[in-house]
Amino acid sequence: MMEITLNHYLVLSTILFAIGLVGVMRRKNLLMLFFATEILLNSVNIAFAAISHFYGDLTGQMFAFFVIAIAASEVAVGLGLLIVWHKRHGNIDLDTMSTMRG
Amino acid sequence: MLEPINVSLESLNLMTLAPMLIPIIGALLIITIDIIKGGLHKTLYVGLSLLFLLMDFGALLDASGVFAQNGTVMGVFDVMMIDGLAILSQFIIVGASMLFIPLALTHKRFHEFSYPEFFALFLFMIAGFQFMVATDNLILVFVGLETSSLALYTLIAMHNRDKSFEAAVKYFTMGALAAGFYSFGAMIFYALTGSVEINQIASVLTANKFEDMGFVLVAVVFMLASFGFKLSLVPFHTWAPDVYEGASAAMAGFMSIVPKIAAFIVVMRLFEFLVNSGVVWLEIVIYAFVVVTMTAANIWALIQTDVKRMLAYSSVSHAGFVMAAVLIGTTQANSALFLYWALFTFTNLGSFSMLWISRQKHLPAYQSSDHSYDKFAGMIQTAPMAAVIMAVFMLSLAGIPPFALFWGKIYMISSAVNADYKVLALIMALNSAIAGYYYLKLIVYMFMREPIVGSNGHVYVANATLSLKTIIGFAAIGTIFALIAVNPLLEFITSFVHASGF
Amino acid sequence: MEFYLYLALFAPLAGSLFASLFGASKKNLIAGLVPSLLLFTSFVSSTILLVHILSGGEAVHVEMMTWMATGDLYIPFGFLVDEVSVTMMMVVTIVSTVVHFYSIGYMDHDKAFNRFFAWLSAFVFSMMVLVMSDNFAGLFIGWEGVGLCSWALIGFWYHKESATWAANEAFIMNRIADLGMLIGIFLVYWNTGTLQYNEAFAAMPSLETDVLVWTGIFLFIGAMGKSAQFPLHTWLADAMEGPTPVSALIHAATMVTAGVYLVVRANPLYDMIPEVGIFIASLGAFVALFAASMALVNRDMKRIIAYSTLSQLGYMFVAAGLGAYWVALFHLMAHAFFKALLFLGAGNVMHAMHDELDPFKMGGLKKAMKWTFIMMTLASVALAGIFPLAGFFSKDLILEVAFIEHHYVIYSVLLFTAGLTAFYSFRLVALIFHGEERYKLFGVHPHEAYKFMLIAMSPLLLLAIIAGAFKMTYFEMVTAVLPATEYHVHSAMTYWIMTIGTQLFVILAIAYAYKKYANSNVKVPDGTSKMENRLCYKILSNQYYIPYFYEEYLVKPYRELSAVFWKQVDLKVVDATVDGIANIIYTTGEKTRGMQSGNLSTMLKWMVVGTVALLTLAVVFGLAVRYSVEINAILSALGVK
Amino acid sequence: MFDHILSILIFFPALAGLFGFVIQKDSVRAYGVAVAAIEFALSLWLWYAFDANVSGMQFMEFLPLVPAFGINYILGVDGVSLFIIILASFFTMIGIASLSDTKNEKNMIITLLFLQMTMVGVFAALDAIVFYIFWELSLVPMLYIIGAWGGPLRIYASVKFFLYTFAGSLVMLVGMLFMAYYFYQATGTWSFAILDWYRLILPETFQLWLFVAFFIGFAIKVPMFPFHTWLPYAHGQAPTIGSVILAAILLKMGTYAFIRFSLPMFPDASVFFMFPIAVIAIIMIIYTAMVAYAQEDIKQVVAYSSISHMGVIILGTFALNVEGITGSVFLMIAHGVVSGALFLLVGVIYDRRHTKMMSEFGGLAQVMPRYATVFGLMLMASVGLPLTINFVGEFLSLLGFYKQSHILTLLAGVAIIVGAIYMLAAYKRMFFGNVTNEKNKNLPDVNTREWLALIPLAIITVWLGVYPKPVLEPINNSVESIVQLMHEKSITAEAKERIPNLIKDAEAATSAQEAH
Repeated sequence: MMEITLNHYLVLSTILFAIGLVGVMRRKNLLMLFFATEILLNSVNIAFAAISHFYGDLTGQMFAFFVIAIAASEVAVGLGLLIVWHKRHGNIDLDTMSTMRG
Repeated sequence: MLEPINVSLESLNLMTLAPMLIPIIGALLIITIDIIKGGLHKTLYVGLSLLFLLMDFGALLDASGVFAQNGTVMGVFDVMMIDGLAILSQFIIVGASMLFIPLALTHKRFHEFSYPEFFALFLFMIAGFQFMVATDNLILVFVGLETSSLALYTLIAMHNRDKSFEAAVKYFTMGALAAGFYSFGAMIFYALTGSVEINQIASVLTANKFEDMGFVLVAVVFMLASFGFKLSLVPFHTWAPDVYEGASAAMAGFMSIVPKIAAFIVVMRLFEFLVNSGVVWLEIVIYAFVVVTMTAANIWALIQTDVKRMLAYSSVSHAGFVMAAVLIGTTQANSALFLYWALFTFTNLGSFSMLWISRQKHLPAYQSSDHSYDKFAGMIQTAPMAAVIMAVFMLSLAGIPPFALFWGKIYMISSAVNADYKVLALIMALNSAIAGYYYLKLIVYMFMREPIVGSNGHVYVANATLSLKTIIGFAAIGTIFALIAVNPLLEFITSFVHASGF
Repeated sequence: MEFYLYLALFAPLAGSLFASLFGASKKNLIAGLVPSLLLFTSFVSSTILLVHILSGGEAVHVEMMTWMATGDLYIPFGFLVDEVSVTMMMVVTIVSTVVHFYSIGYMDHDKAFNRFFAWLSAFVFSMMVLVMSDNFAGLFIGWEGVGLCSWALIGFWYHKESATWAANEAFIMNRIADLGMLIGIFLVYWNTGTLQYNEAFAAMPSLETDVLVWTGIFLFIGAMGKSAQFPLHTWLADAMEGPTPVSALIHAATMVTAGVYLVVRANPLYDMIPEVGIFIASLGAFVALFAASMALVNRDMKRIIAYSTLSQLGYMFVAAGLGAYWVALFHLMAHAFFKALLFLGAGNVMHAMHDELDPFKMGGLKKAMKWTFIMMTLASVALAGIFPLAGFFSKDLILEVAFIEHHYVIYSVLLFTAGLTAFYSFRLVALIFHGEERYKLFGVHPHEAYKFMLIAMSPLLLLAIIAGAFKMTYFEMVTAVLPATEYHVHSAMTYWIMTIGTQLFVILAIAYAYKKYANSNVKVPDGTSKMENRLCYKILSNQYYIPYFYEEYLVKPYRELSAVFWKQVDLKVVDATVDGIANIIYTTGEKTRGMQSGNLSTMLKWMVVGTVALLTLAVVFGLAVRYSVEINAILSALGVK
Repeated sequence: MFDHILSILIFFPALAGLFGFVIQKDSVRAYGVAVAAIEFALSLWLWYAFDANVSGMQFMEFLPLVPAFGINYILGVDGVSLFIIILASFFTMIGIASLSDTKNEKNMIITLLFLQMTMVGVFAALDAIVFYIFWELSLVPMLYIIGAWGGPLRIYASVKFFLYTFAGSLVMLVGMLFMAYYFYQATGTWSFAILDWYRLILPETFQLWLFVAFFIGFAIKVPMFPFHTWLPYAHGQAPTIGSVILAAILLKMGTYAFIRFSLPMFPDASVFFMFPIAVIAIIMIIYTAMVAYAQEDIKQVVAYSSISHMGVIILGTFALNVEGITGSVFLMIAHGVVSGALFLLVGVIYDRRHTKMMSEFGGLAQVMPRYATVFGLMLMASVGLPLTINFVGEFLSLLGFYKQSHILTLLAGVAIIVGAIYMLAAYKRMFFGNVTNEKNKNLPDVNTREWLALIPLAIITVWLGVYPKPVLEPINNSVESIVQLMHEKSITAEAKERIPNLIKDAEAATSAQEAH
């Protein structure tokens, strides 16, 4: 069986990041968009953990913890905004948010 | 088994945390007061915020004294780094905040200021920015960045208009993406060097002579994208006009100054060593960013019909202009950045405040937006004093001497000249000429058009109270008599920047 | 003597200023009298100076004050009364005094009487500056000053389109020549370091011939304009739109001879460059013939006299060009007297005929205007050069000069022109004073001019008759400064044949003119007669189509080109480029503002696109760096490096 | 007190302008006239106290502004700037005195006083940045004057004026910064002081680039072809007072700056660019004169004539010898007086008829003889008739340039022809002929207020034409020192040859005299 090396983790992380990016670009639903950004951050977490292990250094894991914490608070704020928007407009469609332009 | 942690309090150097802790304590205090007794008047919170900011400023003065004596101070496991850049930028951050906070004391009632949370969040945000600039550690930068950003999204949304929510959502979403980019970029740096501290990253990279140039560049790209968003560099600027328009004018003015200076510091720390160690690619890319951001934003500002949106684009353009300092990377350029931004603070905050005091609750029929150009037609006849002050701000933004920004401009262009960026210097100069047009447009409206029938001067100062007027007067004096302040400011800044090794 | 110099110079200015005080008010006799009297004072002063010079006194040279001084340049207001300038002063003051007094009568009914005298005296002042200055710059002051006054006086009746047009034409054409003059002055300055006549001329012998030739040419271009030499001659005939006294003073006696004066004054220069002299003489001869030919068929009394003036100026230039400066000056003086007389006589006729100018519409006026008739006839005789009147001595002398200097072509041309001169002069006299009284058809009742006008003219009459007698006195005086070449035909035989032959030729021409025009068959031409339809008549009466040519090929193109420059070039190219740059910037903004669609999705896409673009660049660059060795190898294999 | 006469001259009107805000609307004109008169008196005192025999700077003042960056407040005048300062205060005075009734008179007068500050400042500044400050600042009041009191296209005209000049001067600013940088490299200290810069000898390539940078700024201000198109709009739309000041003073900033900066700082580049610039000057002279001839609006005629005359000034400046430069400085003053007067005269008729189209007039000499006379005098001065002020300058300028090139001077000399053409044509259209337009039948002639402005101008026109010495002498002395400096600084052989060495000449002259 093939050994799982750091590169595998990094590739996985990159793929997840790419998925997240595509999601960010494609999703018209605000909630789905938030999910996509979460994927972005978590892909980075995987990589951090792996690299941290690779170096035998805790910094990466610390970073990952902080990312998790920040992702959580981001979701809090994001959902708050989402709820207000939904209350006011009855939808969470991105295309409705374009009163300001030019 | 892990070794027992044995750290002396001395070596922690907790004093380095003081400037950040003060606003945090203030925020907590405000929340506590609100919990104990709700419904208190906003003046209390304004007063408290101002007080804590003042204390913060005092702490900074103290820190600057220490720095002037001992040079850079590290603290808290060497995570905190109080060097000249940190101190100078914190001065700007805290100073601009002190100018901003009294703007809450408007004549008209606005939703957000009735919440004590507004002030608490504001102070948290300031602390976040302060962390961002006072560290070398990418983790702490990230934490500071997100703390401040999340608070800022909320503050924008608290303005409680449809446009504000739209702005907040846009800002937030793009901010989340930018956070993703940031962390990804940091991850690559970590992967390459095994460290998240910029100076260590630098030394490792220099030691191996940029072996993995491709990966370094990828990391740089993600960092660029992330800070490009924060600094509103084209094409990552798209949020800026919309968010400025959605936010209250005062908040927009604040946003054009404080978050950007914080981001600039990080960019300076992160990119300048790369540019200086001969990463030609980065030099070219930043060059392109500078030119495109300045020019494109100017061009878009030309066609705006709303003053606030115009000022938004103009802020983008100014950011591009200042970005040149990162490219040039000399001590003079870095000093120019601070000088420019300090002077910009007065001018830009002043001009946004002028919009703020003319904010109406309800739009009259002839006006297409809150601050459309038409609104200011013939202002010289109905509100001459306000018109003159506004004109001074506009002239300053356009770089007409002897007003504030002129000095920043010549010092910046001069630094380009001295570093042999001849073409860049010319582009910077000519962009000022393009910019002249849209600033002039407002002056034309104010001074040369007839007022719209039925409007009297009151509309321009409808929102004004003594404290707002004071702030504007302060900004105006700063703008007009900048000449006097330039020399001490320049000497102070240059010595600090030089001592920080930039 | 300095006092008299200043008096002679500034009395006219005082007169002018005095008259201009009344400039905008109603006619006031005093505004005419005072300048006239002041001019008389000037005349007396000039006479005193003349006597002083004649009696062997030194030339009077004063330096009033500095005008311009910078660098090495030093130009004072300096005045010099020597033999040459005193001659000119005499001519100017005599003629102008006469004209002033005459004008009191002539302009009697004109509303702008006061203005007229202001300008007329101003003219005299400018002319005095011109002739008395001791340096080229002072000369130029006078030069332009007379131009200005000429402009104002030609356009005196400014409500007439033709008058103002002629005034502008005169001014502009003179300006063209003045440019030449200015360049000439520059040449003098940069090569001799000074503009003072004596110093400059003293320095000239050491200069290269090239420089001298150019200086001579450019100064002469200046002279050509003022003296209306071909091709700058058209303004003189058109200048006849001005009041007749103006024509007499400016366009016959004084201003137009300034060119001759300049050449005479610059005689040390022209002596060194005989090739230019020959050109001047040839041009002079050509103009003499050319102008006379146009006078043959012209139907405008004043224009005929103007062409005659032009022709005589040609004679003067022949003399000056051939080095006979004193002869030129002598003819200048004599010509001034009889030509002014002729003009003033014409003025009387015009008054009598209510400004009718066509001699064909007159005829038989000798009864009504006996004195005028006598004066004009005598003036014409003098002009024709018949012994013993002034013209004989001065004009025949020029013929002799040409002969003696072996310029036989010039001599023949001048001789032929002398015949033409006699013919057209007496054609005019005959048409006006003899034959049927054709004016009756037009219901005019002619009358003689005021007596004092006739009296005012009388000095000129006298001088026209006797001026020749002073030839030798004059020669002795003026050759103190001018080359003293006496012109004597070597054999007495040739001399007598020439003289008598010339006289006979001229008399024949007069007789022919009388025969043709003094009879009762003369009709007012109506454009149908055979003669009028001849090609040569048409060419002559249209002045060789030169004014037409100027109008069509210079004036119109200039006007059109100006319009093109403004509307097409300035507005549509230069300005449009500037606005275009602004517009490009602006439209770029308009076109690209779509980027800011306001849609969050698009915004996010921009961010991602930006990042991906940067990534691509980074990867390309990274690969390039990593494989730089290989890439270089491939490139060198491909022969790129 | 008079140690600081220049500072007083600069800031007195501005301070007075600030106080002017509190003055009641109807009385503000008297206040303005009084302030301007005091200022004029002060400037005359400056002339009186000025030592004409000293060629260097006088009344120097020094105050550090941003010493860290070498920017200092340095003032001083020499013969070149002295008279333009006097002219500026003079025109402000008669401008305010003869101001016809305008709306918002108070704003106008205060703006004029501020404008005066900037004008005096530009000509008194001896520090490049201080110069630049006033140079840019002068745009603002002018922008307001044109934009607020102008004709129908006023906004377009004023914005165009502002942006065009602004763009040009920014390039100039970059040039200044480069210059300061080179100075820093050479000496190790920052300095923007013009007199310091004079001491710096630059390699030729640097000179060329810097010359171009400065040139763009100056050329737009002058304005030189092809950067001139803002001027007809500005003049066409500006109110009378705006045009007067613009033509009389503001345009002179450009030509003055050539003499103050370009020539002494870049002597070799000046020689290098002499012929191209002369060609441009000739285009200005002939081409704009032709365009002027095609105009239908009398004010545009005068506006284009300004450009044409500026061409002669430029030509004289680039003669690079004492005669030419002295002539061009004198012509600046002369053109200021004459074109200022012509614009005032156009204003006179505009006030009466509210049109400037020449086709509307004709035969005005009959109804307004006095007006026609003054106009005629100024016209003749503009055409450059001897014994008027313009001639002295024009003559010396052309004379000077003749030393450098014969054929180009011949072409430039066409100025005296084409100038006559458009001016006489315009005069003919307006004043000659019969009164055909009913509206012109009863026009009142020049009134007292207008005389007040016109008579002094007429007197100056003739006085300085006949006796230019009091002005010419100080100019000459200063110009001689500039030329000598240029000669000594120049490095190329061509420049050494083109720019005369006055000292050697003087020695040669004295030895020649002794030989006699």
